[in-house]
This record gives sequence, structure tokens and C-alpha cells, in this order.
Amino acid sequence: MFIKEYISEIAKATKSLWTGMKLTGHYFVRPKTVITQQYPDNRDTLKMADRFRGEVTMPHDENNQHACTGCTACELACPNATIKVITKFELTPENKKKKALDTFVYHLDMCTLCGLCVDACPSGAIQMGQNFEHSVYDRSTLTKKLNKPGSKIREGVE
Amino acid sequence: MYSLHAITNSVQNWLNARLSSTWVLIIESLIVIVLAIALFAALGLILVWLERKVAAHMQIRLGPNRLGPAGIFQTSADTLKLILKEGLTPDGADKFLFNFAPFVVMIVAMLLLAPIAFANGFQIWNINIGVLYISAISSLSVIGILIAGWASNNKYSLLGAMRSGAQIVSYELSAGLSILTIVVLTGSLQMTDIVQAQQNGWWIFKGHIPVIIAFIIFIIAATAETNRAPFDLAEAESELTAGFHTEYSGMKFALFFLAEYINIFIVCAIGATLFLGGWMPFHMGNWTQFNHVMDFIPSSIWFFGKTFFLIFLIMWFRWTFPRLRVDQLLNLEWKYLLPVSLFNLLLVTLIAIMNWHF
Amino acid sequence: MTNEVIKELVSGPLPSATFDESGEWLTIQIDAAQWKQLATLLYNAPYHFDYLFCLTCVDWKTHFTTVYHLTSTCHRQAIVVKAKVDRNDPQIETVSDIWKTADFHEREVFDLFGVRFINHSDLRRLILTEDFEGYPLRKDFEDPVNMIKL
Amino acid sequence: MYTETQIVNNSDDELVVNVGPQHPATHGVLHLVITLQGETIKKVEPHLGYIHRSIEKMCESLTYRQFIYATSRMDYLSAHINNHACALTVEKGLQIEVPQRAQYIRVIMDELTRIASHELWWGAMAMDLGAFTPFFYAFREREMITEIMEETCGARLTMNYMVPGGVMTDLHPDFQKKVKAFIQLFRSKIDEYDELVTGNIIFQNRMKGVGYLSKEDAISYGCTGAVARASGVSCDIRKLYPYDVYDKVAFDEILETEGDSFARYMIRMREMKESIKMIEQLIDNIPEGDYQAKTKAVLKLPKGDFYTRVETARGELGVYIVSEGATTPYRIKFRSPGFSNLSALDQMARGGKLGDLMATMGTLDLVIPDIDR
Repeated sequence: MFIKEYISEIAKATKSLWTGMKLTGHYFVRPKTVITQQYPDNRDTLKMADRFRGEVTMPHDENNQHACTGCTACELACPNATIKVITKFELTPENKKKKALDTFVYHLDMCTLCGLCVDACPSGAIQMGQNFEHSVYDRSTLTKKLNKPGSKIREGVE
Repeated sequence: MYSLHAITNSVQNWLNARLSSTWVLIIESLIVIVLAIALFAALGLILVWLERKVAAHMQIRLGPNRLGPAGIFQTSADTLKLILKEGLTPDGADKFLFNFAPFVVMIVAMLLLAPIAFANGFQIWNINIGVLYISAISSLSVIGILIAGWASNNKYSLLGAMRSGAQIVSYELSAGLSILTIVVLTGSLQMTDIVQAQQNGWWIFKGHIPVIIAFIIFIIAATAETNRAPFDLAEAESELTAGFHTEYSGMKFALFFLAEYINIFIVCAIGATLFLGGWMPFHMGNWTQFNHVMDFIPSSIWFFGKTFFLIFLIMWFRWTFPRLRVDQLLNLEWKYLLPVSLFNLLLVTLIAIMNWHF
Repeated sequence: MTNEVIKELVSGPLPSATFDESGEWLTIQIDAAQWKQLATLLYNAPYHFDYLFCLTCVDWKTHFTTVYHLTSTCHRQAIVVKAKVDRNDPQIETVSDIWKTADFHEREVFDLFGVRFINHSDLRRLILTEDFEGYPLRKDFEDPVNMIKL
Repeated sequence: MYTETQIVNNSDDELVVNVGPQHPATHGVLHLVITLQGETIKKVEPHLGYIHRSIEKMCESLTYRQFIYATSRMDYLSAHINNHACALTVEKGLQIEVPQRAQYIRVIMDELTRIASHELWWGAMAMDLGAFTPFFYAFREREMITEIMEETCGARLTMNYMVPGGVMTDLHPDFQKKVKAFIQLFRSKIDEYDELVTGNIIFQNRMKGVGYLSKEDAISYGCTGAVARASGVSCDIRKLYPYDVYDKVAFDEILETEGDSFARYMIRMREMKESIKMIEQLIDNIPEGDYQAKTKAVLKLPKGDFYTRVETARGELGVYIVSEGATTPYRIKFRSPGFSNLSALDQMARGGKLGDLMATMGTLDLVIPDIDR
């Protein structure tokens, strides 16, 4: 009986090993199952999800206008002081003083891409961009000014 | 049958006609050394590339694919990198032994190349105790590993080396016993005789089930002797980081790496010679037509084809199985492989005596 | 086992303990000196609070409270014990011999708050380095290099 | 730390080996000082803190909306569940009623995260045992989950999708379709896992009877999750103290009684199937409605302390907030599951071989940032 057990043990072990080998062999002979994405080569076809959080951007329309009122809600919402909103006072046509955006400083190197600033923005002025290739040679280039030079706030955004 | 005798003989005759016999010997030795080193380099590059490709496709990846077609130059680039790297020697290491160990392992691997018949009439040294020579020399590589582990002055290395010692000493037994089955059947220790004995069929087909069992045991023991997963306890990446070669870098590491692959090639070549007929083509009984077609395929292709088949098998093991634990490793040898192979040897002896084999 | 029963059973041996039922679980507030006695009491039958699932400390600037969240795997009842620890000489009896999980948690509290656990077998810093000065989770901890004051 | 003299003066042929902080089997920067006698382990002593960022101290200066994102960095493999726990605590304090739709979304996301985490654990654990291939098979399926996450939440690992009162954005229109496709694929692939690893004789020998933890010890060491359930301790928070819609889903608490590494392994393998079952029940029944309750712009928790327990992929995560009525927590404590589970490692590994330590550590499913915080 001992011999029988001994042999059946060996047979069972061999079978379990063979099942595993069958699986790896199965994939070995089927090159179509390969899932590798050849990243820098597939850049043209690579499409990130719409909601992917790659960086904070401020969209400008064709008249070089944005929607930021300079309310600093994003600055307050940011957990790591990534955003610094510098405001100035502009004169409206009615000769009233009005707070407006001067510079929107964005430190990409400190950003954790949590999306809280976009969530907090009351006028939808900032968005999450899909760009994820952020590597640079000089760290100082990661401090960005989001509003384009000469841009103005869009009409009707309060 | 196509033979390489013509080439080797013509080289010898050409040299004999022009030089004294001493110079002939020296020049022939030089040719052999150059060929052996070239074979080493080529094998190293091809096997590493092959392993990476096999692994990649089993793991649903592509593997190296940037340098050259299908990445075949990747290993050359890696070798270049290893040559350019600084060869560090740790402060507390035994400097002489530390630098000596990779060469021991390498020299052993080179010595093992001598009696292997690569093709019909193409063999470095047709020694009449070929099989004995191989089993004697192959157990020397453990000394290199022990030296490396001890001299590194690293606890991981030491543990790895000790494991390797226990492992190789015990697996040598079942490897030797399974080799003996073929020696018993052939009645000769000479490699050429063993190959010639398989002219009418390979031993694995002629020798009934006992030889198949011996073949399986040989493959397991060979995997263990070359420290390959699932028996890679000497380097056990997740336990001992890199085991006995933790402290090695640059070219010294490359020598260990190369020796590992050369050892795989050699054990697989021995397996192919003993069980699968070496360079002998595949013959089927009295199908003369078929046998004739088979004879047209050069004997070297037969040899390398069989060897690479076995190498693929060993790679297949590596990329499928988890690693054994050190006590289970010894259990497997002493409780399963050794009794089975002893009993098996008895059966084979019976077959040989009664002439039951085909 | 209801809160009433626990209150009754605890206030017997520890008359100075106060109870607070405003939170999710019954909270027992005691002094540091009484903790070991209460812990042994709670661990044994009939309460059998065998599972210490959270051990932490709060710095109230005037004093510390070590907070123990206990539950019983048989009664599925949870209670909170808050022990008041003197801030100038923070020490409290260890419970790592009762609940083994307290071993690591007490070392963590010692590391970050500086509360010394008496009779703890291996009270060393767990997370920070041995030569670290100060106890970072205290409210008066200052680190001019790594901390930005808002 | 050991000084050189201590090592030299060790009696009984003991060998003190540092495993980590950089070691292939510690999955991060865990430092174990192990005392060996030959290959047998005499003692394991963890040294923590290599990735300590003092998240608890950081959170004391972050508002109740902001601190949630930081918790994704603790147990990054179950980031969703960490965020969920924090959101639940804030909701408990403010007594916000979360809309049904948000509750459903949260639970589905939690379970997807759990599967993704267990997939990674499975691959990494097989790697600890020396099998490299399972890692890639596990990542193939995990990739589908991360893609689903990326599409709906905007990130693959640190989602930051939960906000107090619900979830940040509504589900992506393709969400249900993709999750169903994933479930179908996963069901066909999970058998491969069994073929490749579970049934393998070498694997079973490495796992069975290794790293034994008794039921009493599991309770005493405060173990939770698969580690405790493998020893027969019923501790699934989802079952015992259901939160969100866990009380509406039918699922079993997976229990094993052997207490060894193989039991822990089986718990997690079975949990993956259980999670699939839960998602199947929920995915077609997500009610319409708001995905976020209306909350004030500035959240202030009332005075008092609040404790929430949730079941992450590794065990019980407790979030303890002490509030003084301000906009930031006065004191916050994360009771992380890995911390308690790690403390039982010494007990489990003693007397085993060096290889057993790796098997045990693999089945503990340690995530180092979760331990160090």
C-alpha cells in the first residue's frame, strides 16, 4: 500500500506540474496574446481617457480669453500650495475697480493631480489636461504661467 | 552519411605536410581554443537572448525588440555594458579568492566541452572515459561557487554557497545514476560509442519505460545542477537577493552569468547525446526511404536541434514553476529521485542482461 | 452586554471613572494610574474584550489622553477607554502583555508622542531613527526645515 | 540596529541577517533584522519608518476636503477604500445623507479596487516564491481595472474620487459596459490562476503548514483581513458593521481555519470571486439620481471624536478623527491593517526556514507606506 501511495503521489505531482506547463506553453505558441504596448512608437494612436488628470490647464478661446476671475478658490482648495493666483485691479468701462487675474502660477512639480482645484473652480476656468509626458531637464520649467500673455477674461463671466 | 571528418582530416594533412608534429599539435590546439572561445561567446549571446524571448512570450510580453531584428543584438549591448562596468571588490572580501572564483567556474565549464561530439567526427577529445570525465569535472563547479560565496564576506553569499553545496552534492547522485543506465545499455563510457549505439534508434525509444524515467530524472537533476529555477536556491532572488554572486559586478558577474548558460548547454548536450542520440539522425526501423531523407540533414543540426530542445524544456520549467524550499529540495532528491533511480538502474541492468531492448 | 451593565461593573472597582455615551460607543474616562487594573478587568470574563483594535494618543496641550478602542470578538461590543496622562512626565502602564498588538502600537505612541509605557519589554523608537530629537505629533513640535507653517 | 560587536559576540552560531530596506521580497522599504541558525529563523525584528511621511501630522493642517487625497498615498493599492473611509468619517461627523447612487458607485469601486489589489498581491506573492510568470498574468487583468478607473476617476492608482457627501464626478457612460466585460473576462481567467499556481505541487508544499497563526494569537495581535480570517476569526467589517450598501448585497464572509499561508492564500483567491459576485449584483441596479449630496463649501466637524472602520484589501482600516470644531482635524489617527499584521510576523516566522519567511510575508500582503504612514 505504501508503494501505491508513493506512486500515486508522484503521478499527482507530475500532473499538477504539467498543467502549469501546459498553460505557459499555451501562451508561448500564441504570439497574438502578447499585451505589450510599445509606448513611444504608439504615441500617435495612444489616446488618454477624457477625464485623465495629467496637468492643470487653463483653456483659452480664439479671442485669447479665459474664464478665470481671480477668486483664488483653487488656491485655497489646493492641499500642497501648488497654485498661486496673483490678482490685479482693472478699471471697468464704468470706471469701477474690479479684481482680475494677473498671473496664474502653477507649480507642476508640487502638484499631486488630485483635481480638487478643478472641482472648486466656480467658473470652470481651469481643467485637467491629458498630457502626461512631463519630464524635463530643468526643474524650474515646471513652474508654469497658465494664462497666456495679453489674455483677458471672457465677457459675462463673473 | 555526411561527415566532418573530411574537413578535420584535410586540415591535419595540410599541417602535417608543412610542419613538424610538435608544431602541428600546437597549432591544432590553438585552433581548438579559438573555436571553443568563439563557441562560448556565441552560445552565451544566443542563449541569453533565447531565454529572454522564451520568458517574454510565456509571460505574454514581447521581450527585447529594439536592438536589431527581434532584439538579437540586445545581449551584445548588455555584454558591452558589463565589460565597461567597474569590477568592484568589496572591502572585507578575500581579494584573491574573490577574483579567482569566476575563473574556476568558467574553466570548469570549458573543460566540460572537451568530450562532447558536436557532429559526426567533430569532437575535441575522443576520450574513452568520456562519461566518467563529465561527471567528475561537472561536480567541480560547486567549488567555484563555494569560493565565491565564502570570499564575498556577505551573509547572503555564504548562505547561497552553502545551499549550492548541499544541492549539487546530492543531485550529482541521481544524475550519475541516470547516466549509468545508458552506460549499462551501451557497455561503453566513450561518447562516440554511445552515439554509434543509437544508430538504429535513440535510447529513449529503444530502452522502454526505464530509460524514459532515467531521462526525466536526468533532466530534473540537470536543472538542479545548473542552479536553474525551480532549483535556483543558490541565488534565490527573493530570499538571498542574488545568492553567491551578490557582490559581483561587471565582467566578473558576466563570467558567472556566461558559465551558467554554458553549463546549461553542456548538460543538455550530454542529455541529447545519451538519450536522444547526439548527432545521430532520426531513424525509423526499416523505412529506408525515410531514413535516407533524415541522413541528408547535417549531423551538427541534429545535435544542436536536440540540445536546444532540451534547453527550451529547462527554460520552460524556469518560467512556470515556483522555487522549492531548501529542505524540500533535499527531500525530493533523497526520498524520491534517488530510490527511483536506483530501482530504475536495476531494471535497466536487467534489460541489458536479458537483451530486451530493441 | 449593554452599556449599563458595563458601567455598573466598571464603577464597582473604579468609582472615579466617568462615562460618556454621546459618541458611537461607550467611553470610559480614567486616570493613567487606574488603566492597568481596568485593562485586566476588561480583558477577563465576563466582558472579554479580547481585541484591541486601535491604540493612540491625543495631545491636548495641557495633558495627553491615550485612547484605547476595544472590542469583544464574542459579544461584538466596542468600548473606548481614555486615560489621562500627565504631560510633563508622561507615563502609563503597558498592556502589551494583555494584548500583543499593543507592543507595536505603544512603541509607535512612544515614538511620536513620548509617552513612556512602564514595563514595556522593548520600548524603543519604532518609526523614527534612534537619534531623532523631539516627538513630532506633539502640538508644540517645531521643525523649521521640514515643516511649513501656514 | 545591531553593532558589529553584537554580531560577532553572538553565541550558538547565530547569524544576524538584514533583509531590506532594499530587498526583492520586501516589496518596498521594509527592514527586517532576522536571526538565523543555519537556515532556521530564530527571530524576526521589523524596523519601520523608511517611508514615514507623518501623514497624520500633515492631515492636521489640511481641511476636511483636502486630507482625503493624502490617504491615497497610504495603502496605495486600495486607495479608493482609504478615501472611502475618510469620506465616511467626515459624513458621520456632519451627518450627511449620501445619495443612493453615490453609495452604489462607492461600493462597486471598492470591490474593483479590492480585486485589483488582490491581483497584484497574487502576482507579487508568486514572485516571492520564485515564479515570475504569474505576475504578468495578474497584471493583464489588473490593467482592465485600472483602465476603468482611469476613465471614470481620472487616475489609475491614486484616484481621489471620493469626496465628503458622495463621489467627485458621475460615472463614465461606458462604465457599466466595461465592468461587465471585465467580469466576463475575469471569470474565464481565474481558472488559469489555479492551474498555474494554486494546484502546483511545489507551491502547495511551500505554503501548507507554513507561517501558522493560531486564532488566539490572531486576535491578540490585532490581525485583520485575510490574515485573521485564515485563522478562523470572523472580522469582515463589511459583514459585521455594514457601511453604505453592503447590507443590501448578498455575499459570504470567507473563513478558513488552518491558519497557515495556504489558508491566507485561499482566502484572497476566494475573496476575488466573492467581489465579482457583489459587483454583478450591483452593476445593473445603480439607481438614478445625484452622485453627490449638497454640502457646504467649508466643512466644520462638530466637537467630538469619530471613528470609522472599513474593510480594505488588507484588513480593517480605522480612521479616528478628534475634532475641536475647526475646519481642520485636531488629531487624526489611521489604524492601518498592515501595521498590526506585521507585528504578528515574528510569531509566524519563528522556527521556519528562510524560504518560509518569504512565503509568510507574501501572504501577509504588506504595503509598506500603509505600515509607516
